[in-house]
Amino acid sequence: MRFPVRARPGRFLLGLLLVAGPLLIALLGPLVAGEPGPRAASFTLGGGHGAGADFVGRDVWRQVLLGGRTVVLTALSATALAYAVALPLGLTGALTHRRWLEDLLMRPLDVLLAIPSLLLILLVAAVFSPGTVGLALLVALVNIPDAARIVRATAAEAAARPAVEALRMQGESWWRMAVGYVGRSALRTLAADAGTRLTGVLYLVATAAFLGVGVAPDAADWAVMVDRNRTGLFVQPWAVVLPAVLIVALTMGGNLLLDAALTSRGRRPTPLRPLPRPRKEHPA
Amino acid sequence: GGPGGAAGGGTPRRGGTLRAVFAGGGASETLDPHRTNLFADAARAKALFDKLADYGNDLSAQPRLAASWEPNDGLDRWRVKLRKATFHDGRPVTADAVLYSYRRIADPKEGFRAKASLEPIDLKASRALDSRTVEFVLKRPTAEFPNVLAAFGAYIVPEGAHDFDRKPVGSGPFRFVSFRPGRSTVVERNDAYWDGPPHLDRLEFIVANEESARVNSLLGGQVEYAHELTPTTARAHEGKGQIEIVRLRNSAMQAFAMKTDRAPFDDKRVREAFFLIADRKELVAGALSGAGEIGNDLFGKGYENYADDLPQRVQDPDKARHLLKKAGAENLRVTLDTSDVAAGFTEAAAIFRDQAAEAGVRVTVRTGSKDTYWADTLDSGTLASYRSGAMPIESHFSQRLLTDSTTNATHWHHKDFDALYQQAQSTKDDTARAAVYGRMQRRLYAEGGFLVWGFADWILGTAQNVRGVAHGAPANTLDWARFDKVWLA
Amino acid sequence: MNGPEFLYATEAPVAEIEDLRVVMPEGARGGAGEAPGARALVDGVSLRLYAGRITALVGASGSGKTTTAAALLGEYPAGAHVTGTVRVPEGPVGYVPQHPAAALNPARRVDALLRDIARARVRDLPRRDRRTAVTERVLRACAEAQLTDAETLLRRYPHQLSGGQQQRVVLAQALLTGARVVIADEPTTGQDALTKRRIVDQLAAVARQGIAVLLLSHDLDVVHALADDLHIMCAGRILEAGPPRHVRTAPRHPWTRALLAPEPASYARADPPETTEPTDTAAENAPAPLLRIRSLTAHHHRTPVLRLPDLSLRPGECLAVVGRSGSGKTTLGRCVAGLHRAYDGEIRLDGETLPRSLRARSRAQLAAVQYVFQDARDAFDEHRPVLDQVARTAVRLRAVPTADALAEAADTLAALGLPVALVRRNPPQLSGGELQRAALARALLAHPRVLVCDEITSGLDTLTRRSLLTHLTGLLRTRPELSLVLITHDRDTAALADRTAVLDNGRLAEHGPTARLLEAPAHPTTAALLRPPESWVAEAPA
Amino acid sequence: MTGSGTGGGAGQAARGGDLRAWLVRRLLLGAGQTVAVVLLVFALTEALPGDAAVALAGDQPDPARIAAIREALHLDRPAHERLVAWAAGLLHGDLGTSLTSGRPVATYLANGVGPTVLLAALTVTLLVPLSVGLGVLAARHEGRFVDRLVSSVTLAVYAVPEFALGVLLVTVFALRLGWLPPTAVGFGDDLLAHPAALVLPVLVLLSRPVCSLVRLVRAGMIDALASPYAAQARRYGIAGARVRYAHALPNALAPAAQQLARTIDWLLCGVIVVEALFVIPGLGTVLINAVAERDVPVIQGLAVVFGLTAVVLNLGADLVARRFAPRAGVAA
Ligand SMILES: Nc1ncnc2c1ncn2[C@@H]1O[C@H](COP(=O)(O)OP(=O)(O)OP(=O)(O)O)[C@@H](O)[C@H]1O
Ligand SMILES: Nc1ncnc2c1ncn2[C@@H]1O[C@H](COP(=O)(O)OP(=O)(O)OP(=O)(O)O)[C@@H](O)[C@H]1O
Ligand SMILES: [Mg+2]
Ligand SMILES: [Mg+2]
Repeated sequence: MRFPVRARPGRFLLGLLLVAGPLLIALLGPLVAGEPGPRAASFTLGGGHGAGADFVGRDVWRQVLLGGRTVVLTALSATALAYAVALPLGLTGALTHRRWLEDLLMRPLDVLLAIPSLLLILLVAAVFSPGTVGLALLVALVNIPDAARIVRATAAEAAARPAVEALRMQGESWWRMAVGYVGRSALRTLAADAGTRLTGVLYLVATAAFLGVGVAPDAADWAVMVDRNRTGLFVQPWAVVLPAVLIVALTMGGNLLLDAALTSRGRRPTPLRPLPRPRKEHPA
Repeated sequence: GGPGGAAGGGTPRRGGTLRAVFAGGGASETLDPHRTNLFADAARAKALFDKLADYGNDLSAQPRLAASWEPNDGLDRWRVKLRKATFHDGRPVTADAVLYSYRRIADPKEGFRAKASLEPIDLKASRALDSRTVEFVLKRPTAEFPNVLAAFGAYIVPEGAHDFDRKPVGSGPFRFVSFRPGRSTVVERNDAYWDGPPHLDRLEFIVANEESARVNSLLGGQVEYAHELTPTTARAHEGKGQIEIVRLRNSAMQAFAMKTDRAPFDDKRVREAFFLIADRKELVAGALSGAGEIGNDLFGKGYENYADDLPQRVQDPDKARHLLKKAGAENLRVTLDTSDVAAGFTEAAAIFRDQAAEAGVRVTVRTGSKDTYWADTLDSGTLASYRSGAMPIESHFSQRLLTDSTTNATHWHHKDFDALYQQAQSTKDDTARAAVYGRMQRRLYAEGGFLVWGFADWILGTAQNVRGVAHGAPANTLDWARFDKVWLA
Repeated sequence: MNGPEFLYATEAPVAEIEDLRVVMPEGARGGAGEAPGARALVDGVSLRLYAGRITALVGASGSGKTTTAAALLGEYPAGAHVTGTVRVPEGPVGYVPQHPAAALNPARRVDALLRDIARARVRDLPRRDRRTAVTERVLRACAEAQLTDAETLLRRYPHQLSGGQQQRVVLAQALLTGARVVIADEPTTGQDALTKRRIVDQLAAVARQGIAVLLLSHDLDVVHALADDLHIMCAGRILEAGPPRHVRTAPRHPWTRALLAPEPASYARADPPETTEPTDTAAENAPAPLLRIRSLTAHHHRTPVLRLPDLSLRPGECLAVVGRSGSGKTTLGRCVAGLHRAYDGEIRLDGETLPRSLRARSRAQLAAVQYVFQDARDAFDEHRPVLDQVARTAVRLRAVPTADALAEAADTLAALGLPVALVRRNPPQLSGGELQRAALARALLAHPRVLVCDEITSGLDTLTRRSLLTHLTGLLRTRPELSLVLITHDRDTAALADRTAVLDNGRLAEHGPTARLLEAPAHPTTAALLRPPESWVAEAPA
Repeated sequence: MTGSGTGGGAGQAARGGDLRAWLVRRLLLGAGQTVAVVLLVFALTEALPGDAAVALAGDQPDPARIAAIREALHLDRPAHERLVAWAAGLLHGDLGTSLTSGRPVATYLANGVGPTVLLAALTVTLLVPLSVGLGVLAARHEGRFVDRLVSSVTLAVYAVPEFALGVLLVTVFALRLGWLPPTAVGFGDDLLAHPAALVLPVLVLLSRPVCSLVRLVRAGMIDALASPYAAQARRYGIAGARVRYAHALPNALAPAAQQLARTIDWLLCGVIVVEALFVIPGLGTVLINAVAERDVPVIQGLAVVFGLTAVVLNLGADLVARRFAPRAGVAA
């Protein structure tokens, strides 16, 4: 038998705490960062730099303050974009009964899947040399096939339920059916996927920056910082640890918040008095 | 010359296997010494093969397989006597082998790297005078012909050799044992080596492109020698007693190359302004993590014929501003091409961008593909990150600064400069020639296209028990990666 | 058949519920946003189950039967405040849920759970014998649950079974457990008369093995045949309890009397349209049929499950489709509704071929042909209020503005006995019978011309059923364009129809005016299905 | 299905029932996809600035030399001619020869595939039980400490890039504690004989997929465990583990299977960081080098391998999805 669980007001607390720091820094950091000071030697500690100097001798703390916005914005928009395309594709795939339509939508995506995303970015970036927006598009593009497949697989079961038949019977619009019901049923899984995908996207952006795409390789961007300062990990750990911790906190916090929001609360009864769980008695 | 200062003293001990890990290479690497391209290739080639000459620590040519060389008075005919040496299969190293090797390198159907260096030689006319004497006929007087013999990749292979995958035969200090492309190459001591057999029994080259992998395998005792470490790693481990850090000074020139025939750098005042923009100390500290020396806009610090009498340039933004104003280039915007092709490039570009801002110049850093970077810098753009490994100053001139140089990245086309170069090549007297080089360098110092801001150390790590590693030899010189002199304590 | 009275007094109950109160607090989540106040779903219910006795819980739809029974399983509605005590014996409690579809795992074949249950019971056998023992037990339980052709059915996925088959699978699960208490929530809905009778026998046999059975049922015949104790529930309270004879003959409460009153002979409409024998010639003279099914062969995979030579529905007519469970009634309804595409033949509406898939149907066509799902719970979106879902039909198919649609929906639902406060909730918070009526309302809002109702009265108590059927017949009168197809197992419901089609094993066994079929069935199946209930109650083993 | 059917009926039967027809169809499409992958990769590589000659010339981009190399490698021929020649060779089972080394592409693949497959196989063997187990565990304790712990730890590990994690693990377990070798240097091809060298790489490889899989399994399991069918199984006293794994899990598997397919694909094609970090020369390294060297035949060979792998894996994942959503095929 299940135990009763009291509604936990603190359910969101951990997630909120984790997310608040990085988000505040990301949003307000650029406002308080101030002017750059003189450069120090790369990867040095102290010297007026609270968190030391980074790989080109800039103040790490200042870079951290500056580096949240791009991370949050690029990664968020790329993920959102990926889902904005993947969702209709995957849901159409799940809801259609036309094999050719499903194949038409999904099989070309499989072709993209077969090319390692980094290679794809590398190649496409080298050919078109996109900017920040282009990069977000590119990263989104790389994520679409993947997300679409997950949407399709998750939605398939819900799409075949009698509830959908009933909606069809009512002449319900495709969107209501797909998003309102099927998507709603798959929400938890999709949220889980989107939550982790966001982190993947973050580092894909950083790697792309390293390959010379989109963000400048010395940009103030947490993920780029982690990547570029890693050579100094043992001499000047802060340049890696600070941004990495912020990213970890952001990812963890965001996902825990999502979890909390989707917790199937109230599935269990709330007792006034001790819950009359059936007393189990051994046969005499 | 022998190893320039072995780490630790004591008498060499014979025996043992040394594992050396290098960057570069991959599944495509070959043991064909003429295809040598990367440091890893060069180190392997050096273990298996010999050149006629090689560079000393100051980049002067030192005889190797050549016992001696003698030019004629016109400096266009050189008689090279070979020393008595044998290939690993027992065949002697002959004049014919030398000619075969050079002709192979010069084969127009192949694109061997040393072909450009051998260009002065008229190989059709050159011939073997006897089995151990070659007479090289040159297309023009070349006083520095020994530099040609020491050129990167100009290895001597047995006559007829063309397949180096299976069992390459050379005359080098080690014999071939096994080769797995992209993984490891094993060689063993050649007891018959003409320069005295190596101390080591065996030597294994391992490829690891990731620097941290190289350091970790060294720290973990999986290799005894790790090539190409970063300054940061060096700082982390220097003097900690775990591993030995070896810094090979003056190994790589770090520069920005300005196209002297394109606006805005076609105005020498702009070039000078840029010379004055650079805060070299900050660049070395920031981009090289302090592992290097500042440069003075000239190639070859510490090398033979280097003009070290010129005053060190220091940053002077005001003067730079002034010069730019005079040149009508206020509010200048330039694009700086860089790429992750060499350590410190992107870092230096970012730092220089900020320094330029102080003088009112807006520099935009553009990061290009590292695979094609060098070819791109040759023709495109106006300002680019640049680097060069060690080579004699004369070679630097001939390869990069003459009108017909093949890799003239600064587009430095000056007939009078070419003439000076020819004059030096026709000057037999060393001091007189040095004076000509001095004039050439002064010219470059004043208005050249290379903003040479530093010279990076080449950093190696070795295990504590490795002895005999040269400390003073810039990368690519004779004593660099010279494992026949290395021994394990 | 009632147990000896002394048992009642001396033996300790196997399971009991004492003073159970299940209260939905004001504004509980999912409850109506504007819930008027705390509402007791179950209010002070006490119940004792004795070994070997069948305790029946009878009451209006929505009176709290399922909620009470679920308490024995330790399950309560989400967010409810619960007080009281519940005592059950150690070990599993057998449970036949009201909606079998939801209790069957869509991703596993139906035998998966059955075998797992059986496996727990053969632990003491030597390892090599277990497999066969498990198979044997599963097959026996299926046979007991009247699941014929078990070998093939067990290898299917739940969605490949008919409604009645699903229910029997769930019953088989309960029979397998060896539980000392079995709760059967409407175990016979969706079963034809023949099957129902056998299930009743089986439940009686189960009780004879010393198992305490709690029977929740609307089917008074079943209750009469089985109950040792009868509890009448109304609005969350037990109105009265006692031996069924007493309750039946001397009900203390007028409501009980109404509930238990014998059914009127038939709901036959006051003005039945003249019906002619559907001979081929007659059909041509008759007014053009509204719906015409011609040489229909419907398949599941490659197996044909339904063959109909010709069947038509005239405007304003009410056609009953009866047949044994699994005979293809639902398949027929789904073909008409455009939910089942795999058929050969033709379905014409007004002489025009209806597209096979409802995706290809126009709004007018969708509105014209509506289908009420057999399993109402499965066919609702559990995340949206019932009222909204019902109203959408009018919005989408008749382009009624949302506000009007909501009002119309509320009216229709109220007419079916569902107050607004109730239908503002999400489907999981409605009882089975309530949902069934909501499903009907949803279809009605399309103002259909052909309304296929698949077992819409199975979950309703006599009173509610009566009023619902009255409402339907009323509709037939007030909406001349409406014609009904009533798929049913219920003789009384079928009696309402002008004509009846009898399906037997996927074929049309008999077809004709209901009155004739009731009086003089030609086909043995017809006779078996439509025989008046008294006759089989008498036959039931005492 | 009988022939009389108007399209709809026939389609339904084929889709719902005929697994073999579906497989054949998908395999045929898969062949097409592989061709598309190869063409796409070829087009992209061709569009890359520079070619093998430029790459070979490296920091000595003497134009004459580049021209000579180009001619020697037949790079002066038009792209489509080279592609056709390569494809013609492929029909005879010849994957071509490397531009850079002149060695057959097949040897590249053969040499790279061993370590890669070994790593991938080991990782997957551990990954599946681990992530399913953790996901189920988290779902079981949804919202409680265990769930938070599992979720937080996997997420935290996920948010640390492989590189940093690898360096960290090496530092702690190899360099500080000395329990494990820091890299696979010196263990030759037979890595399996040196399991210690595989521990850290496999750990790093596991770190990210575990999280994404755990999250998906958890999400699906929460819904599945709360479902009436899981409750029904529980009621009947089926052991908790069996309810979770045999009855609830199948309903949570479809998205996880997709993710797993992606993971395997990633393991087979792109574990570049781990290969570099631990000096395990697998396919990822071959790929990166080949791209850097513009060694088109090698890239093409790899594209064939990737394309086929992806097709097979996607097919597998779709099979799982089909299997565990059996109703999906029959929608009207
Ligand atoms: N989860 C819930 N939240 C709120 N109200 C509920 C919930 N479940 C049931 N109810 C309400 O409690 C009442 C009793 O429901 P229950 O399912 O016990 O009825 P029932 O007697 O089984 O009816 P039926 O015969 O129709 O199945 C109904 O009015 C129903 O709307
Ligand atoms: N998807 C399917 N695949 C295979 N067989 C099926 C499928 N769906 C239903 N069947 C079979 O088709 C037959 C007819 O099913 P149908 O649902 O029409 O029966 P029914 O008359 O409505 O029965 P009930 O009264 O039990 O609801 C049954 O024997 C059933 O097992
Ligand atoms: Mg009920
Ligand atoms: Mg049915």
